[in-house]
Amino acid sequence: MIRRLPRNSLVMAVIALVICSLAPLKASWLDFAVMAGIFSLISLSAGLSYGQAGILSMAQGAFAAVGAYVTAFFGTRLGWPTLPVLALALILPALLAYCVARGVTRMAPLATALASLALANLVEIIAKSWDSVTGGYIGIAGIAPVPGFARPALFNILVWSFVVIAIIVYESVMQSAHGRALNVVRHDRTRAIADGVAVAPLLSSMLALSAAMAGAAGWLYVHYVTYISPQSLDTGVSISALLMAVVGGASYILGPVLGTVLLSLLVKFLPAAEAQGLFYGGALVIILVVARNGILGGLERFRPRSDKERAPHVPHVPAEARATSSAPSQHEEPKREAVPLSSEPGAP
Amino acid sequence: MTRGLLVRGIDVAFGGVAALAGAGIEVRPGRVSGLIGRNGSGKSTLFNCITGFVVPVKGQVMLDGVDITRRAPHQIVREGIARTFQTPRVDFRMTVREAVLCGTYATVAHGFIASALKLPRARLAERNCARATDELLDRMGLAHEAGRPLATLSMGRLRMVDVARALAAGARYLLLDEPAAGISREEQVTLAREVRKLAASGIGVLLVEHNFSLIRQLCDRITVLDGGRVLLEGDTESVMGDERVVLAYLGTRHGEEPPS
Amino acid sequence: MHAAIKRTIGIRRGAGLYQAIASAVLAMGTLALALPAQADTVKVGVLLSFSGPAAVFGLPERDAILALQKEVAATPINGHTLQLVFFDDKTNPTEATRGATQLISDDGVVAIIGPGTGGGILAAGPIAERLKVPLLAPAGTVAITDKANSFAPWIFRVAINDQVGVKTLLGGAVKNGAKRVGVFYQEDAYGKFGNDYAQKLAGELGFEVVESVSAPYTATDLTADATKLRNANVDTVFMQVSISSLGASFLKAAQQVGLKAQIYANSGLSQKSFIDAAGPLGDGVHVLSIGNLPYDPTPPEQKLAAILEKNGEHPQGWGEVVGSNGLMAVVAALKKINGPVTGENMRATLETLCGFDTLSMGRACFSKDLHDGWLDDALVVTTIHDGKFRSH
Amino acid sequence: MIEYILRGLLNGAVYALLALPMSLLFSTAGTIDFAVGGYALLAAAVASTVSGPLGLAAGLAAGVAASAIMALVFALLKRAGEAGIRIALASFGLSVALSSFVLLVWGTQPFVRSTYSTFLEVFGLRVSPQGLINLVIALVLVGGVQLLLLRTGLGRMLRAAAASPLAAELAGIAVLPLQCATVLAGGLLSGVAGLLIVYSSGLDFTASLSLTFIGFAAAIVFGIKSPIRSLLGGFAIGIIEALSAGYTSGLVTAMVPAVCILVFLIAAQLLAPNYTGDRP
Repeated sequence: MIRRLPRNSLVMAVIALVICSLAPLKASWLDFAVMAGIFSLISLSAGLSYGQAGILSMAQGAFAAVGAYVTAFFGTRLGWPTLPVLALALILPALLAYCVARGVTRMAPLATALASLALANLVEIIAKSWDSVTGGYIGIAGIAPVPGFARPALFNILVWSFVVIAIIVYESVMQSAHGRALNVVRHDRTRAIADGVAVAPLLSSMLALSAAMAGAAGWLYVHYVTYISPQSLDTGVSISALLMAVVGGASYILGPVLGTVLLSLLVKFLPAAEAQGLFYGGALVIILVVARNGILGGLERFRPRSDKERAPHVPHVPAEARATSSAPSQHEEPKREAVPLSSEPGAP
Repeated sequence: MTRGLLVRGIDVAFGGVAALAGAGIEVRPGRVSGLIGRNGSGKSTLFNCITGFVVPVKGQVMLDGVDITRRAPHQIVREGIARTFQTPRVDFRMTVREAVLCGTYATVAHGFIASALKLPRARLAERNCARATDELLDRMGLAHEAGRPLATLSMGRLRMVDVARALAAGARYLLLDEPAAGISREEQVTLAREVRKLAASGIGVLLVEHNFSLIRQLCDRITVLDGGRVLLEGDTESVMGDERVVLAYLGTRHGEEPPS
Repeated sequence: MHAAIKRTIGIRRGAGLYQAIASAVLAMGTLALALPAQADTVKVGVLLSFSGPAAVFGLPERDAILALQKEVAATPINGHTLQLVFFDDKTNPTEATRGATQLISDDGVVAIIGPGTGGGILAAGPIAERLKVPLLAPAGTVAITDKANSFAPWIFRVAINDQVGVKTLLGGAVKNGAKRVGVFYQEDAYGKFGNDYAQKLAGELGFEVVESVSAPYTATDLTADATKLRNANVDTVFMQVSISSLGASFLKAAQQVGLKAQIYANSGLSQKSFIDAAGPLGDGVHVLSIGNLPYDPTPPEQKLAAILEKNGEHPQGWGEVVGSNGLMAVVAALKKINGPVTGENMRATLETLCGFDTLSMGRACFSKDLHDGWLDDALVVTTIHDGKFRSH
Repeated sequence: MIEYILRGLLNGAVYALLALPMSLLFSTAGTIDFAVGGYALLAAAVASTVSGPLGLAAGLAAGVAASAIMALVFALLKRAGEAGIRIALASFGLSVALSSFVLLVWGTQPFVRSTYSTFLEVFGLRVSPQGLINLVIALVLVGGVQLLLLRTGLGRMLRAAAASPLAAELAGIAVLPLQCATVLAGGLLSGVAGLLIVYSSGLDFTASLSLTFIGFAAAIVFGIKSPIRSLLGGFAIGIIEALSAGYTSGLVTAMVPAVCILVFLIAAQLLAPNYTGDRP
């Protein structure tokens, strides 16, 4: 189901402009905006890998951590200049993701989630034990800010321009031949193969792209917080990235960004101390039950739709995850009766 | 270099059960080859061997002199062998144009990164795919239905879209999987006309079909499968008249002994 | 403004939510009517871990500060009305930076007691340096006052440096004849430091580390670790652990596998919850403690214990002590500052505080190049007898 | 060497009880319940405040009550035709809420009961009776669930629902109530696991997610198919953890569950022949 995607990049650019102009008014708003931007990138990467490629990855936090540690080690310890370090922070997580994905793409969604969770655990344990490189439990402190973007207001602009670039790349992939092929793969792998799609490399490339996005978030995180330790970007970050994407609407390009801002606000204004988890957990359950396709999915239902507009997006589980027998079982009947016998006069 | 799709000596077994034994077929460019046989005779298994979904134990699939037996299915499509599905496997909310556009993926050479960064070669490929799709839609008479969701189409039109999608993949050899099943009389006529036009344009067609009138109209040569073996292979007239074919299809009259 | 007041009241541990919301509403009402304060109001942030693993000592620290605020800071100090603003860093470095930024930039605090963990302090340090507000850190992690960090001048330690703690404890063990020492440590920054530093001290103090085993917070069974130490026939076990349940289950495993050795535990376990968890197994275990608030309090500690009891809190352990150290340091600094209080002059004054009165053992002293306020005279090696830490 | 294996076995019994609800729910409803650790924690907290047998019953009741919330959420989401991921994420929300509730009400003190001080000599090894009790309880429960699945009518319906929910629905089996019952059964089983942990090593409010992960690892090691596999998986994780704790550094122990999951998943996936599901 190829949706003519409204110009998400334009919408995102406008939102980014508003954020960058309003945030500097108050220091804590600025801090909130920077953090929301960084975590939007991670939840965007979850939206890309799960929402579009159907790969349920719980390792987005780990990819961000790899990006962060690479920046901390090469940037601070070895003193490399900023741009090569940024390139490395994008490429290394992408390579790690590509290799893992090739072993995982044919698994059922929940099995992929477990495998990625295990990978995230391994990354965390390596970060704790490889003292010479990652600084072990203490981590690495005193990471210099990005030259020229030391002031938080400027850094905020850098963060949100990264988010806009990520959306532009995300959108151009989804509108390209590979994006169309991906939609076919998510609907029915066999059909995609018949169109000449190499399924495993395509899905792995999508996870690699999402890992690069998470790596960029790691690069930004470590330059802002100037400190990285195994706890900073742990499995909790991966799970909340997925939550933010799913709550916002995983299959919509802007869903994850909306989800991130909403959940961050929720965390900021919930009463602190012991009861915080109770409210946060409760709110998550309620949102997940109420907004079935995420908030954007919910909104779509109220938007007036012309005949050619798509029906509300039904989250697709790739065909082979459902098809138990190898017989070409037709996936469950689409809502409309497959082929109306009489071909009624169609729309223009 | 022998032009054509030559499939010879194919043995396939599923857990001890011999699905195919020494089966084979030839598809020449510009010709229509028929493949008939009762259900369970191994037609679809042979079909899957050619398209790479099943790897035969023994035997060879040669495409214009190149051995593609062990190739992955998506590579075989890119080599020029495209197929249609008997029960259409499509997302019914796609429009006709989008469905055919998906087929053009097989002609796309640029990588994932080029698409992500919208590099010039990616943009060029996009334009080419769009142009090829529109040309195909005109050629196949689907242009006026281009914007309609597939769900609003009849089975016959869906089949035509499937053929168009296969051609969009740059098919030199077209494998049709029971295209006439469940479509109306007039739609069979249009189907026959289109297939004849395709063959005339140099495309080799392999037609797997139960509908004898269509087989008789379209096919230059026919291969008959029975129990995983090639019962008979020859030009249409001789095969159609052959007593064994009638027998294999219709079985013996009550009480008569089948010839040895 | 509203958020700050609501956090000022803070939610006491164990109290129902209704009480908290009711008191918040009440406070807003009264404050609105109160006359604008004549003396200048000085805001100080309290950035500790009220949730997550470090809540085990974050909550007692907060309770001590809340109780003390009523006693020590009820009336203006040298013309400054002290107002505390709380923020939960959830044992997470990212939240610690967010808290530091908000407390300093939005709430305008001139000092922060916290963050609660070594990682949080290293994360918030650069912000304290950039926004020029000192951090009074209740943590033992050595790295936080390491001169190599550019933000070191802005960090004041109100607990005991881990190195001082380990040296005091193992010194005591050697005096009692410890020769072959086995180390059991938890897998985090605190645990790993203890293991590495014990190896360094071995030569200096004349003992030998023959074996060291570690376990994650979540380990449910430590018999394998205890067996390993028994097989290395150690005569003393040094426990570098701060999670009570982990410490208690090690004692249980040691008894189970028949590990006969003197046990010396670092100050992380000098908590009431460790004694409750260990039960009879705890008898004879030596535990290093910052003072001995719950059982043999020294005179200043008795005052702290009284204040806590008055507020319905029964003393837990070193959490309350280091919490009170933080607040007492702030109070001492305010006494010396006349006129408006800023982050810079708060930092400068803190460096001049020496021998100021505190509610904990030992003499507290900060100076330009020594930001570790409390040293080994604030420590005591206690021994557990029938469910109590005994100082002598 | 044998000592470590035996300790790992006793320890693994508790892991098996955590793995059982995981494999039951995964096979019948195709989703993961992150809150299993939370039920065990709540059961432990309640049981440690009320003393005596009443405490045990109250603890189990608390565990089941917590899983009832999850069952309700499960039913709401399943009726809305939901893929497994949203249910798994909702269970994660519940797990966070449960551990925060325990922190709010019981504070940070650990839940542990001092057990037997006498020890049994089992072929020359000092073993605490609690370990044996854990083993016996685990064997009884796993055996019971196995029998229930294989021998009873309810068991057949459960397996039918697991094989193909659509077919079971058509065959008149009320699939949704069955799946909710599985969630409740999960609450009970993890409640028992929580109680056993209180009497063996104790736990505190931070334990809920880590217990869930250990349950995953044990459920995954030998595949999700039957209760017996969860038991064996629990033993395997227990033994590997004990051996690695005995012979290597603690960090390796922490890696054990993660490595098991990765190795098993990728191996199972490599063994699966290619293109079985894809043939048109």
